[in-house]
Amino acid sequence: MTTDVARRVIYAHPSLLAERPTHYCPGCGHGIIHRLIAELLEELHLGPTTIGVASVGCSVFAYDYLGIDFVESPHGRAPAVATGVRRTRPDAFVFTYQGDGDLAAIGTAEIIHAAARGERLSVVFVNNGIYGMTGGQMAPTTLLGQRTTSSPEGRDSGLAGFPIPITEMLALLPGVTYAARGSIADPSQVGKTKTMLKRSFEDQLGGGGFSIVEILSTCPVGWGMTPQQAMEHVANDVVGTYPLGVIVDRRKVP
Amino acid sequence: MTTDVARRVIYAHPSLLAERPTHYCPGCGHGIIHRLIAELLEELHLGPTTIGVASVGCSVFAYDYLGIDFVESPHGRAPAVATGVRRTRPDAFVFTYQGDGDLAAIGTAEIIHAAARGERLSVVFVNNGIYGMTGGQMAPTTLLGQRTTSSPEGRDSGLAGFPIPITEMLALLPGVTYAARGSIADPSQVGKTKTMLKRSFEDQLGGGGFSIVEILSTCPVGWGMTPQQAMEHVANDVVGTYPLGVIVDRRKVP
Amino acid sequence: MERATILSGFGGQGLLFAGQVLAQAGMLEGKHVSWLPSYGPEMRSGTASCTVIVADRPIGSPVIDRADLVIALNPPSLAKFQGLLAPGGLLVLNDSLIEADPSRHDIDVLRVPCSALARTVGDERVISIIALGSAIGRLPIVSPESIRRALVEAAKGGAEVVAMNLRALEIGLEQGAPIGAQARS
Amino acid sequence: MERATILSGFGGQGLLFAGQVLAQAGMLEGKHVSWLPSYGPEMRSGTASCTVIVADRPIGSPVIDRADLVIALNPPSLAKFQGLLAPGGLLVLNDSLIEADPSRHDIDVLRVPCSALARTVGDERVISIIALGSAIGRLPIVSPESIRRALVEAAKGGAEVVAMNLRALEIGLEQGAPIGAQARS
Amino acid sequence: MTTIAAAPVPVATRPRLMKGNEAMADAAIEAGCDAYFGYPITPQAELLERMARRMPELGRVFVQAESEIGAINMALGAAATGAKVLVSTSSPGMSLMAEAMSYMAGSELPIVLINVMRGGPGLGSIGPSQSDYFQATKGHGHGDYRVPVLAPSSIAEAVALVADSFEIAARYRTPVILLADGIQGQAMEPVVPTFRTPAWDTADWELTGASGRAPRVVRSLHLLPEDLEHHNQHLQAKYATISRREVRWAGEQLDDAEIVVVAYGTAARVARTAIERARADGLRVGLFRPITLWPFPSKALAELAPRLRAILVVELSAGQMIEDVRLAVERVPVFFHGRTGGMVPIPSEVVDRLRVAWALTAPTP
Amino acid sequence: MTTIAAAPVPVATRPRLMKGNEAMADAAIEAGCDAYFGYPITPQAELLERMARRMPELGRVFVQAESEIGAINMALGAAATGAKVLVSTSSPGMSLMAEAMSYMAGSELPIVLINVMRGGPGLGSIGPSQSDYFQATKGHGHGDYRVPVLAPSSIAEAVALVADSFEIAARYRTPVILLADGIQGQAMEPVVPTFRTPAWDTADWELTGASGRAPRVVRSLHLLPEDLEHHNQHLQAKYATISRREVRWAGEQLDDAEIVVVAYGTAARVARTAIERARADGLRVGLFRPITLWPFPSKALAELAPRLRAILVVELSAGQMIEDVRLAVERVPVFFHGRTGGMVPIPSEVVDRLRVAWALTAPTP
Amino acid sequence: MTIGTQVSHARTGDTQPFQPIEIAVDRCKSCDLCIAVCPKHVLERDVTVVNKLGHHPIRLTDADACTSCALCARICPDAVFTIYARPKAVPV
Amino acid sequence: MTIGTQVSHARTGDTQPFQPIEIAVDRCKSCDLCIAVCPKHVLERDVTVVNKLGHHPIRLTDADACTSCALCARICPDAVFTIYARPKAVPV
Ligand SMILES: Cc1ncc(C[n+]2csc(CCOP(=O)(O)OP(=O)(O)O)c2C)c(N)n1
Ligand SMILES: Cc1ncc(C[n+]2csc(CCOP(=O)(O)OP(=O)(O)O)c2C)c(N)n1
Ligand code: SF4
Ligand code: SF4
Ligand code: SF4
Ligand code: SF4
Ligand code: SF4
Ligand code: SF4
Ligand SMILES: [Mg+2]
Ligand SMILES: [Mg+2]
Repeated sequence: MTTDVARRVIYAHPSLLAERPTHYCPGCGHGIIHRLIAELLEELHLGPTTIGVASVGCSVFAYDYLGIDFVESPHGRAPAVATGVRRTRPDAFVFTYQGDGDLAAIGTAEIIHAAARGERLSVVFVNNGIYGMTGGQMAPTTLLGQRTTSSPEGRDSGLAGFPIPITEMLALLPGVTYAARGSIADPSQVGKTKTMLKRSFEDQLGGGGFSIVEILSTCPVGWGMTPQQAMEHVANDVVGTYPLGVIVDRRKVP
Repeated sequence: MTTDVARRVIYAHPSLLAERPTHYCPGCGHGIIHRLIAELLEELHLGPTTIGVASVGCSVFAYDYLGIDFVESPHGRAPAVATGVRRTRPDAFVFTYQGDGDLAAIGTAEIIHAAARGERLSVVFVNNGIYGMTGGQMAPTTLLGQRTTSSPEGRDSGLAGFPIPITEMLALLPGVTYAARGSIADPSQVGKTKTMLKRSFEDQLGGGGFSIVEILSTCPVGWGMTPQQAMEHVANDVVGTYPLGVIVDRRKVP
Repeated sequence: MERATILSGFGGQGLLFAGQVLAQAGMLEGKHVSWLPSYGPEMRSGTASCTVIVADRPIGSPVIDRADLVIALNPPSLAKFQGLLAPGGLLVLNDSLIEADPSRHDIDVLRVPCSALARTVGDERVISIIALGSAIGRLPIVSPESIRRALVEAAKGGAEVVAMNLRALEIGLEQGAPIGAQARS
Repeated sequence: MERATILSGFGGQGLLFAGQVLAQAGMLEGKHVSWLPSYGPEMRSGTASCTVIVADRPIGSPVIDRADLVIALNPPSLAKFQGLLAPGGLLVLNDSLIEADPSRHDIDVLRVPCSALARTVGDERVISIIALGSAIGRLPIVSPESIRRALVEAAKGGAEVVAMNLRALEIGLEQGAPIGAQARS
Repeated sequence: MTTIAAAPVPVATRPRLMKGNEAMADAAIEAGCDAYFGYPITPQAELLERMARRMPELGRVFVQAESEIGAINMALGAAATGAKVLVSTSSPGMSLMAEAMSYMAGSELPIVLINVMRGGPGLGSIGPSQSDYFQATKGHGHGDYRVPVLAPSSIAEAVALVADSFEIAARYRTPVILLADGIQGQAMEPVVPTFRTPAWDTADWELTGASGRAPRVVRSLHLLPEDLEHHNQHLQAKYATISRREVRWAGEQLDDAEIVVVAYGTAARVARTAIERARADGLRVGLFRPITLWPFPSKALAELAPRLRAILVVELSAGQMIEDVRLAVERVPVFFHGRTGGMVPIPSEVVDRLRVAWALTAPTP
Repeated sequence: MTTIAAAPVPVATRPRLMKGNEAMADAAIEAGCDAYFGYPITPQAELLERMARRMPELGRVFVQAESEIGAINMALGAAATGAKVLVSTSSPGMSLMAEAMSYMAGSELPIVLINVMRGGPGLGSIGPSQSDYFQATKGHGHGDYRVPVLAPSSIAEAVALVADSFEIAARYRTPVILLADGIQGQAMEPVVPTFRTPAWDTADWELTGASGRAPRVVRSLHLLPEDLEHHNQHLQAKYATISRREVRWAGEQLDDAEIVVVAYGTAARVARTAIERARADGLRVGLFRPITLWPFPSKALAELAPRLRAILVVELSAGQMIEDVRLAVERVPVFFHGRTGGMVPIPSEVVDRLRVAWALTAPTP
Repeated sequence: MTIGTQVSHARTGDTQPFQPIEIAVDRCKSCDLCIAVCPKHVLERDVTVVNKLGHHPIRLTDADACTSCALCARICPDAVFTIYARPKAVPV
Repeated sequence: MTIGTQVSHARTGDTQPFQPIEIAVDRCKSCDLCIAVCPKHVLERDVTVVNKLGHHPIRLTDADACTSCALCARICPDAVFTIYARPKAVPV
């Protein structure tokens, strides 16, 4: 016989994550990343002071799942929207949640200039190498040779150029205090990514500058893979183009 | 007594440069750079095959001074316009002429993605650290501490961020075959810059990819300096933030 | 004559394809047709539906306010679409997933254990073809033969997939066939 | 009463400032005023002009089709604006740069060697104030005293600059004063 | 580039069941489209995807741009070289193209832009809509310019209008908008694939490199207001010509109609069904379907108006085209029925409105 | 943030000669503007420059964005926190803001946007213009939305309308456009600097962090068409309210007028001079000056119309507001005079048109 | 076969054996990621159930073998799991 | 003082001394950059002339001292200069 006292919770549903089904496809990485954010906001007690900035992509509905204030941005403009929020709410914790199409294509100017200004923001950059929401078209981050609905023969650098290492580019800017790349390919990577996010969030709380965590995620539907195949693809292939690790760390002693 | 035969021309007005006054302010670097382009197009016999892409800035009128075909772009979009030209005129020589406000502010996404695609283009990037045409406002390239009409107390990184090393950022992209930074601060620098431009133009002719030459230029009026002071400012101060030299060179053996 | 069909259920049940087959079959018979899906990302893991119109003359509205045939493969679809059926219209229900009875009584109801039958064919995605077959067996908006031809023409997969779909179609047609006919087969 | 003035010449000749001084002077006299520059980058090394209206009642159009006073500091300005002068209006010409005679004969013409006089003051940029002074000396749209006050209020530089401008103004007023008055001074 | 117009030639004998988006893509290809630029957005994505597959196969230009702004500006550059350019998008992307459209109108560049409209404002919904009518026909970009706007009401018509759009674009050196909606993009209908070469002649102004001729400049800047006004007068004269020559509309059952539904695109399809039902009930009603939204068929409608008891405007919007209808007619009561945000009027609603209008405007005995 | 409206208090006793751009900047500051976002463009740059100097001094927010798109989206973010936000631009920049304006209308965010119009289309000229009327009043962004548009005709009025714009923005949770032109931006006129606190209450919906209350979401996405239509109905009801309550216009010499000039902004100023001259010649003419362009003062104009021989619309455009005039009135001939591309009609031209209209509409004896 | 509603596979109760995990089956989408990471191979699809989303949710096959390592919870995109520590036998 | 029109300071001609540079004075904007780079200090503003642009154009003060080094031409933003090589004395 066991008593209630003994029933210690090792992993509980994060209180800031809604207890209802998401619209994400089975195995989609967004779910994992939402969960990490919810866990961290809870751990850092940020629920009541956070203003999230949603972008346009499958994750636009983040506001339906995370129990915090949220503002929605036009496609790609989340860093500009977040700048407006940041400047008028200096005490809030502000983060953007952006896909790779959103951040690295249409939103290139906005992310680069938010970083150049050193806006005190945390950017959660979910790179699944594809436009998930619109049906799996090529993104600027799509791997060479990868087939998508708009690169049916595989991405050809002669026609469509090369995958863009946007986080490395951002890291050149002095306003960026922390830039790192993690993945969600397995539980241990999920844990490391969480640490990166935590550093980003804490840097903002400590008065740092712009920080970004790029997360190599999956889009099983867009990739035409099972969720598990997608995870393996990240672990084996995607990291070849986008190496994991800290890209720049200019934080005041962490 | 001298004969006509003896009257050898050492420096002649470039045939592709109009013989009429420009609208540029006295001592403005755009004039020098226009001249270099005219010289090079002439030397490389490109007059009949060139399509220039003008941007919005003081230099929008380049098409009034250079005797070649030209298309005008909306502010910042010259690299996209040039992409359209490039793709539909594979045999033409195509270059953009862009100011720093145009290229490094509103046009950030377009320049980065033209570079990421490795579009076969030559980009002449005239960095005078200011919005000349609109009356001397701060540009993303403006030096820290520099006074402009929109940073009257000098650019403060806390409010307006840091100067953006856009050419270094572009150099990270594999589609970029050549990226270099020159200046026009004195006749010798003008000569070196011309060499850089020549490499860029020749790379395009030789089937290379995207190349960019950033030219540290002057805006005496916007800087509130005499033309000569402006030249000295480039030579002494601007190069501290923007070091001269080749940033990346991926050309097939030059 | 203009006949409107709604096919509805979970995403991934092959409904949109089944609808295309129906439209294609109509076209093969020289009829005017239109096929209109509910579209968008939210459909992926949610519900999906499409409307197919087969008519003798140019089709007006591709959006309908009354249907002659509704195929509902899951409970939400039943709830959502039964109201659109014209009196006397046919409702095909996936008996494997829908326990509830339709609230309408002025219609013809055909219960088919589509999911279960699909598993006998070996692939859950043929469920919609089974349902379509059943519906056509009962209400021949187009002839079974046209559906067979359309299935072959519209198919994207290899010969096996086509064969599997044809098998599913036959199973469906049988389900829909009037009791007498069924007995005869 | 509504009086419109056009000041025109090369950019960098201080024309826009002189126009502001005139408007400010009008305002100091309790009048309605408006000041409208030709604006834009092309003005920098090209020609510049502004229109100043001083009136007893609310001003209608800030854009004018007839002027009471035109100050032209270079040949293109003469060519461009003399046609706008109302009959009997005053045309002030910079004699240092303009050799041609105006084509109009129904107007009052005052030739002042503004550039040369400006050099005697020591700064070419006071040329417009000299011209304005001359004009006001001849046609007192506002009183010379108001111009003096306005010059002090509108000035952006230090005391020296103000003093220099005041000096230029007096030189101008003298040029514009009727012959008799001039003799008296 | 120059091509002489040729009569349409079917490239297949049997109709094909085609999705609107794909049919429009194919139509552009058959019309000789040289270059396509786009950016993914629902409910237009299949058009881009079709082009992604087919254009490279044909050795033609396909670029998925970094954004709608990138796409439309690539189109500007390509159009400046005389290429036959297609761009497609949906409402939010359309908004981003406003500046470049104004530039292209000012620079007199031909280009065909398809907007597969969805519900707005903002991110809105992805459902079908006609709420970008104002945008397409007026006010999209800044400045005094107009753009011919064609609105198909079936996929077969969309296919035909793609080629027509190219022809109008080149004839008048102007951007042309083909205004479709989500239903037209997503639905499938039978189409007979047809090869149709539109007339296209850009030799006089296209940029090729200034070889053997004076340099050419494609521009919209005319810094001197006098010059810009002069240019604007030229544009306005051109727009007047287009307004005279390019008006298109279709009528159904107008002969004895006492009430006319004015509707375009999908709304016209719904109206057709409603009109049939209303006629079955004895109401003498007809359909007036503008095909060009600009130039709006004002004259034709005005000529019809005196015979009418009433007009019923039906739109997938809160009421936009109704302004052009009201500008066209006088003294006829104009009723309105609209659904917004991705909702589509159903025939029975329209029948109801027709009945109300019929009753309210009954001639006093 | 919440502020209670207070009566205007002059902050200086003597008028100051102020450039329109700077006066509007100061007016916003006096109205308590919390944050300004902009991007340089002629003829609006001095507004941004004034804000660049003054806002940081006051500890308020000034950001020169990387583009107009950046600026308007920063404004969106700031507005979502309940801040009183000003953005300014000129025509080409305005075009780039179309998407975000549609988002803000959909998300119901208050913000004041000043467009100091210049000649178009395209890069056009930098001369004054009114050719963005269509854009401001209809069709700028996608979707069914409307934005109140206020048009001053003097710098002093511009100053007053800045505060009013903030008030309207907050009262209806809507973007508001203040439509000026290059002359109004560049000219100097006397202004008595006035401190005026507009009513502003965003407490119910502003984002602060979800402390002690349920989370809030500022959004424009309503994926289900049913939801979006519902939201659109709410918006349309709001627009109907604004149309009833916020109409503004001014009349001059209307009492005995037989011809009325309808003009706003700078065109109205020109018209005033022309009317004076025409009256001196014995023509009984007056001025009807819309101050709100949307909602357009249709009712007032319609009431006036039966007494009129004719209407003369004067615009710095090829004819845009004239559509709203024609929608408002029936049976009155509407004449038009416009200049474009940075050109401004001069009074004598308008007098000539008035004479023509007077002659053409002379009552038959 | 039933359409599942929220079912916890591991309710605590005086009389029941210890259940180390709770699964919110209504949210499960059968992505199988948890199956792949479970070191004890004690998770599987419950093909007898179709939940509201149309999926066969996951179930724990062997509560005793589960080590409460929570790897399943760390990978699950739908935050389906709650994990409890295996209690030390507590003397009553 | 005159408003200058296009004046060449260095016309060749049988009877004139050699002029190493030609200056298109109408385009000169008095930016003085050429003055600063001229190693021989033989360029100056001609304050007796105001050209069409309103500037005092540059003139060569000493044709003999000029070395035709063309540094002035390489820096001039207005492409005002044409430079000629100093001829070797050619016997006739
Ligand atoms: C202006 C505009 N253009 C295009 C779209 C269509 N669109 C919606 S989401 C999306 C991209 C999604 O890709 P990504 O940012 O990588 O997010 P993911 O769905 O892959 O997570 C696009 C292009 C839009 N909504 N707005
Ligand atoms: C969309 C748009 N925004 C703003 C402007 C105004 N504008 C004209 S030129 C310019 C920037 C000029 O700066 P830069 O590119 O550095 O060129 P420079 O004049 O310094 O050579 C701006 C902002 C415009 N024309 N269009
Ligand atoms: S489409 Fe891709 S990114 Fe979007 S929810 Fe599905 S799996 Fe996730
Ligand atoms: S403003 Fe500056 S960049 Fe523009 S022409 Fe003058 S000096 Fe050159
Ligand atoms: S807690 Fe560990 S052992 Fe238990 S089911 Fe989850 S992954 Fe398997
Ligand atoms: S990982 Fe989560 S959603 Fe996926 S099968 Fe396991 S429990 Fe279900
Ligand atoms: S060529 Fe050389 S020496 Fe002669 S003027 Fe020019 S810079 Fe001076
Ligand atoms: S550098 Fe050229 S423009 Fe400048 S002063 Fe010398 S000649 Fe004149
Ligand atoms: Mg993605
Ligand atoms: Mg610059």
